[in-house]
Amino acid sequence: MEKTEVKGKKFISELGNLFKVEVIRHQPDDQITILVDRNDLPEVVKTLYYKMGGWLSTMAANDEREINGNYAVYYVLSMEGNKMEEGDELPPEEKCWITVKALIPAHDPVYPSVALKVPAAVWYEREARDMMGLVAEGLPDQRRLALSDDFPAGIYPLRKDSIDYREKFAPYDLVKEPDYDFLYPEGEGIMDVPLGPTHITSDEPGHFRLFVDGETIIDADYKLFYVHRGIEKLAENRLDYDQMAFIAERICGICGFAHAVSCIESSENVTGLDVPLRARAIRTICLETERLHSHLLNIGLASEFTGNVTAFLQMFKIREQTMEMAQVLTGGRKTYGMILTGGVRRDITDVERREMLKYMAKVEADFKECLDGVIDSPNFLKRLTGVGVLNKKIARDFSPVGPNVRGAGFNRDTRYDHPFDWYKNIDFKVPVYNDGDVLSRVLVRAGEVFESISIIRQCLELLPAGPVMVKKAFVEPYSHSIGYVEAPRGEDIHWTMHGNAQKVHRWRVRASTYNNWPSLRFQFRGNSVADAPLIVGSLDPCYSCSERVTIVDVKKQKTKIIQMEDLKKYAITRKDSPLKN
Amino acid sequence: MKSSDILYLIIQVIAIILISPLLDGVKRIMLAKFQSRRGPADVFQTYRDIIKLFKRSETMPDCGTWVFRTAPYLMFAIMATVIAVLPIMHSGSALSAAADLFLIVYLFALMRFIFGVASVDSGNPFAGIGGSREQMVALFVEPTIILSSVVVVFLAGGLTNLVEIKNFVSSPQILKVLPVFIFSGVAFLFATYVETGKKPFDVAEAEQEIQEGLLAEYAGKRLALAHGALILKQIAIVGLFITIYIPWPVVGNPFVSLVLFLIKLLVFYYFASFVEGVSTRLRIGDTRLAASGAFALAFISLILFVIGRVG
Amino acid sequence: MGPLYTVPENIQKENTVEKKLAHLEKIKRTFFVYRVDAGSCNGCDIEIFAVISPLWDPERLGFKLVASPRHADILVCTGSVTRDMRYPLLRAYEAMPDPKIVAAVGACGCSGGIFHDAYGNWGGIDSHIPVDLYVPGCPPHPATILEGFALALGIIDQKLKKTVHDNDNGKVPFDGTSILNNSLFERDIYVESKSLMGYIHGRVLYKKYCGAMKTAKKADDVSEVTELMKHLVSQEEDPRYAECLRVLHNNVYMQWLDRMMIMGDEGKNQYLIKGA
Amino acid sequence: MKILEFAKKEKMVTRDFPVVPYEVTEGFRGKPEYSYEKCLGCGACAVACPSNAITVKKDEERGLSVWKIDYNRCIFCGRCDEVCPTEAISLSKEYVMCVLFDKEDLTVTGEMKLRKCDSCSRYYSTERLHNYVYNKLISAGWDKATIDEKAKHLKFCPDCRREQAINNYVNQMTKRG
Amino acid sequence: MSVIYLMFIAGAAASLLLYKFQKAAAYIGFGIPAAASLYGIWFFFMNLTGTSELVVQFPVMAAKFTLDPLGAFFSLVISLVGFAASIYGIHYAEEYRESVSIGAMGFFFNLFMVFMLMVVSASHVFWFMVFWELMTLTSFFLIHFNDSEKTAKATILYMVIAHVGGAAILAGMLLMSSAAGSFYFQDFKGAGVGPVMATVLFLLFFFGFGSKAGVFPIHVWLPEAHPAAPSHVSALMSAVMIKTAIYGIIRTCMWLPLNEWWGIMIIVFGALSALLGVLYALTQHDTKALLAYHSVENIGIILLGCGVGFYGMATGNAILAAAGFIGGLYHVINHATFKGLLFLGAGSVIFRTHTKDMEILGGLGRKMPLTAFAFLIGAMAISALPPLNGFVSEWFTYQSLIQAALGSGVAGTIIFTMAIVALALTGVLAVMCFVKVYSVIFTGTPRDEKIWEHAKESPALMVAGMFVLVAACVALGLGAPYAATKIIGVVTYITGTGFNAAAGISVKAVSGSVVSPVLISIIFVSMLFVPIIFTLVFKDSTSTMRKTKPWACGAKYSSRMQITASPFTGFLRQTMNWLYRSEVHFEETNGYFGKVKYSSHAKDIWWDIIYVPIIKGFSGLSQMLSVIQNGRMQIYASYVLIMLAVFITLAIFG
Repeated sequence: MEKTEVKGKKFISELGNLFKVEVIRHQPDDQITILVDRNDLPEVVKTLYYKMGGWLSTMAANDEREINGNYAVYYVLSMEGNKMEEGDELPPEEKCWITVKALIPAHDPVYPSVALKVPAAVWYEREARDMMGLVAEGLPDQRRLALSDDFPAGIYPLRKDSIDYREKFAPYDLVKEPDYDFLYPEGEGIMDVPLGPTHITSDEPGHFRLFVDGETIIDADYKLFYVHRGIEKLAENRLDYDQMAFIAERICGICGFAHAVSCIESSENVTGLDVPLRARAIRTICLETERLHSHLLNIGLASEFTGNVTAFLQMFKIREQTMEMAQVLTGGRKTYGMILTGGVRRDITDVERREMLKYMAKVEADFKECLDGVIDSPNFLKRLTGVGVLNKKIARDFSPVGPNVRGAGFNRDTRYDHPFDWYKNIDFKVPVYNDGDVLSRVLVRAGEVFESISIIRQCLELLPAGPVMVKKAFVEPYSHSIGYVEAPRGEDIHWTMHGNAQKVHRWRVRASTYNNWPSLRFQFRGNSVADAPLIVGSLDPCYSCSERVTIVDVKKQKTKIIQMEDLKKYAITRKDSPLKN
Repeated sequence: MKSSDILYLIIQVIAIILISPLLDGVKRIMLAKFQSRRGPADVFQTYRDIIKLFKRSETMPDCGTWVFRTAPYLMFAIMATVIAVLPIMHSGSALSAAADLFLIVYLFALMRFIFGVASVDSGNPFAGIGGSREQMVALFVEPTIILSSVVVVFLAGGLTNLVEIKNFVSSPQILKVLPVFIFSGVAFLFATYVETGKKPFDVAEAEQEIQEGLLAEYAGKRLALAHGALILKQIAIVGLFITIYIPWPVVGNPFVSLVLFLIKLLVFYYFASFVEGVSTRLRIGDTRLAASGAFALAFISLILFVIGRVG
Repeated sequence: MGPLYTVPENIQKENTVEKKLAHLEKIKRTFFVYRVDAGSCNGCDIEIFAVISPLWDPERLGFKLVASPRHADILVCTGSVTRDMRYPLLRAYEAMPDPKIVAAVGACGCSGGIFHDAYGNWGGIDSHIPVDLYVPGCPPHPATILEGFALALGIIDQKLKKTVHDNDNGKVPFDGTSILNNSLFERDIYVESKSLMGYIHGRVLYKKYCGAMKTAKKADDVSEVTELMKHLVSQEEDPRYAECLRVLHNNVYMQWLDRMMIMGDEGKNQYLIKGA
Repeated sequence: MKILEFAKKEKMVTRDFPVVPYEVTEGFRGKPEYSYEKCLGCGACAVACPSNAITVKKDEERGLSVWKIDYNRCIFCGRCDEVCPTEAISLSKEYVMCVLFDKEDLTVTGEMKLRKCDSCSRYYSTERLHNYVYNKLISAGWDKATIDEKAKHLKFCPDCRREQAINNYVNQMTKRG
Repeated sequence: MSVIYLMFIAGAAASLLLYKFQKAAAYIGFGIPAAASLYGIWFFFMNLTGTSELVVQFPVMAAKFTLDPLGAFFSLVISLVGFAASIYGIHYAEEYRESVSIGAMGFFFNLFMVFMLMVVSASHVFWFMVFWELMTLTSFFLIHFNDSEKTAKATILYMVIAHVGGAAILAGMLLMSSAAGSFYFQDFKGAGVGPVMATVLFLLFFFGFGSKAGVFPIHVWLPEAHPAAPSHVSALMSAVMIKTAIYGIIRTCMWLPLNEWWGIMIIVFGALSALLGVLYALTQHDTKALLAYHSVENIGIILLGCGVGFYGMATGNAILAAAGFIGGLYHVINHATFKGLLFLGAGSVIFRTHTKDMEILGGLGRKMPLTAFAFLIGAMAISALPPLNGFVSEWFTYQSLIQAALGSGVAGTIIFTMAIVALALTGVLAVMCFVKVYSVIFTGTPRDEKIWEHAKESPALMVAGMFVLVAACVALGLGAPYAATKIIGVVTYITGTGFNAAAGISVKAVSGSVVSPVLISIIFVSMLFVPIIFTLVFKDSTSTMRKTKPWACGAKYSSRMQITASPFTGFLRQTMNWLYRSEVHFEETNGYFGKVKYSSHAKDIWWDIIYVPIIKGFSGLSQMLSVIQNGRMQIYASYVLIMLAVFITLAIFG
């Protein structure tokens, strides 16, 4: 990877005029980490967010007591411009990632809430409280977010010195399941409608409590994170970098590959590992295949939620072709099992290439015709228009991602803002619609289906030669960086801090849907109960994605001076299995 | 009352009840065709489903009272009653005291009443919403049904007995008032379609939106009966339409009449499955707009009738 | 900690194996399925959805996906049971009429899968409720899911049986022969093949290359092997394999010959196979 | 209605699946097929397996190494295939693998004789692995002395081997001075 | 007749004497009227044909009571409901044991009954007005037993409107008597008033009585006042007292030369009352206010029938008139039975739960099965569901409207047809409303567990009171042919001509259309065997029904998920917001992250449109009069007495 000039210096110097800022790290090319005082945190983030056009991409809370005796929070902002109007956007050479770090003393795990200034931070801070026991002072919403209600209070699973990863606390009796404290509206004559966790329209568990008067949704609240399984602790004993990719894939059944790429690239980014071009191209193809089947599913579901099963099944028929395509590509209907640090595990030979092109042609033709048939129905358009509107201001405040934000008139797309993998070399458009309603999102997806097909074609045509895998490089302990991928639902960010002994110290996954959830409440209001599944569906939510809170956290091995005996042991163990490649 | 009438009544109701799952089966195969798939093994799939449900054990919500328990039986019996009194096979005037237009309209109301109460009784929020929607849909279509059928009653000289109406409509006199009749017929047909709860008007039992409403809480035989009652309701309302508006061809043989009736029913289902197959469910608010269009048609038929009488 | 969940007695009584078998007999051509995602990554759920797609269409077997567990004959569960989803799962189980068949779909549903021992979940569905049908896969192919239904309904027979191999005769699958009289050469070829084309295609590549090498009369005769390889490359239909065969020859083989000091620097170029 | 026209194009796409088997593509990641004859019991697959579907356990009493794969837990990633030195486990095209009632039907077990350490006579490795490594050593193109020297190590368990190695090293060091 | 009146008066006296002994007062104070009513039922039923007279010598002047078939019919209605309300009252009065004197309640209750009976038999302007006012007054005192802030407001409103109406009636009566030159009713018929005068009189009588009946738009007091009374009194007021107004309209219109447009006007007001009554009822979640709004609706339905009757009389089509009146009068007795039943049922619920707010009720059917059953019958009857009585009268009304439409001009046809549609809509809405009422109170999950825990079945006599009316509802439905012949007798008295309304087990309309609740019941019952046979044929499972919590998508079920009154009609309110002008209040409490505050209240907009301006106009006046207005109920009562004195003076010396 050629060294480019460090981006984002401008922002740092501007920020330096206002606050005490210490630049602590430049990650390769476009990532800067700055350290600020914890009391400056809200103002710094606010300045970066609103004044300089940043969007909150993720926040990671970290237990660094073994490194420097403190906890730390990292707010990762994607600097791309406010984008509220046409042209209100940073030039490509200025777009970058800025990570704001603040240390929080271990004896006083409290920091001022950023969410009051930047609402987008609300879920992150709730989660930090759940998982790490870091309290955001002044945060209006102090309810539990990620942990289940029957999880004992006062135990913060991600602290290094808390529970063993296999610890399973006794559950409650079925009838005594603890009640979640929903934001019940004040007033009479309001009925609760539960949507989920096992609703027929959503194939994943999430519980939406709609507060309705007749058909109208007055307000909504939701309890998600039903699928929080605590993968993080798993990795402590079991997973190494090679295995992480597989658990990353299983963050989500649909955009698993995006997670895997994001996860692996976050570790590749920190060392600047030069992944072979062919591997990058294959990653791109797989990502787009994933986007194809995901979008086809979602457009189909929009029809199903409005009762048009025929259109849904026809769309599904097309989707099956993309699944077969994935099967040709990766050997399974999900784009799983493809990626390891340093490249990809499977190559694309000419047989597969030709097969793919055949499928592409059919999918494109069929989709064009089928979409025509779906959009043709005036009732369908009526059901979708003006429903679940994402207000532009709310969108700016909550940093949503993906088709959700692109349907609201913002051209945010990681592929376009921060090109990764092979996207630099490829020609594509970012479809943007301005109404913010369900229809806009459907149209954005429809547009992206065509773009994806074109991207895959370009990749297949320009597929570079060379190997698909290179050897891993050595990772500097406690270095950290982010991996970013535009999943079908929007940007996936993985923040990784590496431990010593070539294992991960902390892995913070922020799935795309995670950023879309908090603003959903405002999209619900005023719509009819009948539209609720449609609105939820139009986010193309990935419950498991966001709920996993996949902070895989590999317990670092203790640093010690390597004894001669250990060295030998290492030598012997290597010799022990000379046949293991 | 002639004993043959009673016999015909029984044959008629049993035959229609036994054949009704077939219509559902036909619809399912049709839908499968639109969806490029094979669909059920044969047209008898719905029979198998229902028989199996009868054999299943049951669960129910703990807040349900006797209303919830008996509702499927009652709803089924009410709709069977409506089907029984429709003058299809029997046309004896002795039964006409039970085949009154308003009586049938209010039997539908009785069905709705039980449906609504049982919905709320189930304690299920979706059933509650479904119960409420059922009433709202009736509110939208009832004016049309009453107005358009009353116009036919006017044509028939003020008699509200279906037998008399049928006799009038099948007589040549109808040709003189054909425009009125057609307008009111189209309005009634539309209202019929809405009332059957087929897509795009299946707001009260929508599977996705409100999880089939009331049906969600039934299991086993009660589910079978409740489901059957809803199918019978469709047949009853379509049957009412057929009786009033399409009595032709008039044949003397009651069995031929029954077969003709079933064929007309099948034709309706055939075309309905086209609509069902490709349409997007309307929001209940839009249902109202659609229904007011039907009411306008019915009103036009009334105006035509008045003008025709004056002129 | 006691058992996670005890099936209530009245449910247990109605769910004996005999009753379940009788139930399976009854639902042979009509079965209603309710689906519970007890904490999966939704891969399995999407594949269950895919089963409903026109390509597989289980309705021909009598399948119907229902909106309420009270209608269901088969409860299809996916996912390792997370702490939060435990309650809905049990509610669905209890709301379902007896007797009931429970199918666990996917690795997580069968046994907890990759997440089996993490603190936030309880492992497979059978950690809580008795499971009757296991559909493995991560996610299972729609064909597998459909096969599971067919198996439960008695349309096809179970193919897998518990297998135990215990007749160890100590024989090993390697006879000690090697192309260059050094098995490390094969190892290097294998490593390079995998790096070039991944493990699946890499193995094919390796076999192609080694198979060709084995036909060589003298494996360390560079001109013969080069001719052989040139022929192989020209015969190869797939340009990608051709390219990688060249790389193997140019990089690994030539290096080995270098190392074995069979070939001097001069004239090395003439033995490189150039790309088309 | 346009959607019906689209539907008309392909009237019926349903596969006749349980009757007619489904053809999977080349390179399908199906059931990992275990070949007992090829297996060495080296445990590379168990180490690589992200989901612990493959386990290798020592049964000291019977003197056996028990290799076991549980398809219930397998995520079909193919890591075992990738790391197996002898292709003893490789992904097949098999997708028919559901079982009814007994999940044990989804397991495959291979029991291999264990070899005792020449020094401490504790079980440490399978006979097969030992033989295999020995064969490889022979074919590695070394001279007889080197082979013998290296083969000596094979007969000891890792603990003893380490001890010997350290002793050797220390001896060498002290010898050198 | 005198026996009955005397029994009531004796009852009043006895309970007044027993005012210190609460329990005895309850048994005597309500027992005697029960006996009197029971006797009255038999007596008035026997006197449905023919006329009898009773003259009572009072100090100033003799009171003459004439019981003609019309009066006897209404007396029968009064006695019927009175009987049920009385035996119900014996136990129900216990509710008031702590707060008020049951003796006093019994006293007023007896007087209320007797004054109502006297109103429908008085045949002299003076006595009619006196008893009319006394009836109002006693009902006013009865309302006052539920003393609360809201009651005070309601009673004032009630008194004001009653007196505006009373004044109109009085004016009409006086004009009429001056035209006829006599104060006796029998001289009024054919008094030869001119068309203008007739119109004035008609309007005075229609709106005068209409104010009592609660005809739109003078209905606003009704939903305020009726719920305020103790439930058995509400039953009487809503089921019976407002019928005296119908009696008044029929009685007075019989005197006047009728114009067909008056009939149409009554139809229009009837249709409006029916529709608006039920529409406003739907938005209520106070059980009794809701029932009171339904009285507006049913008065509308009665007026639809009577309107056709007047139209027929005006056009000289006596058969049509008979067709209309049979619908109207049949509905009078039907409404009396089911509305009485519903109020008693609502009272029974209040008795055990001490709340009128439906929102916090639910699931009571499991605790009070008999009340629930009785209420269900009432609910089905008022929703005009076959085979119960409400259906029969509405069927007659439909038939008469069809005949009227066929027999009138262009505008008439359209108006009558629209009236049919309005009636059908009313039916749909009534079903919706009573699905709501019954199910929200008696089924599902209780919103308030505590109330539910403490509820139990009401005492025997209360249940008995309800079941008397249940029996009446069923009898009037299934026995329709018999009842119809009886009512046609009364109708014949009004119109001069009748028709044969019964044919075997069926009732028959003028057009010849027949309907038979009995036949349909027989078919229905036999059809019930179909599902039962299916169940038996396919029966396979022997396991019993297993109960679990309602399925809330897997989430923990909470009683907040039970649909209640407001959400049930939420969509209706939003659809018809032009009618309700709901005051919606929505507020975010804590920016993005807090709870919201929400409330939505539907309003009776006619209050704003019609009354608020008037009240504003008079507010200046009342400022001046504030000297004599000290807000005490007793003072208002004394005003009424003074007004009565004025009437008496007028009558004697005028």
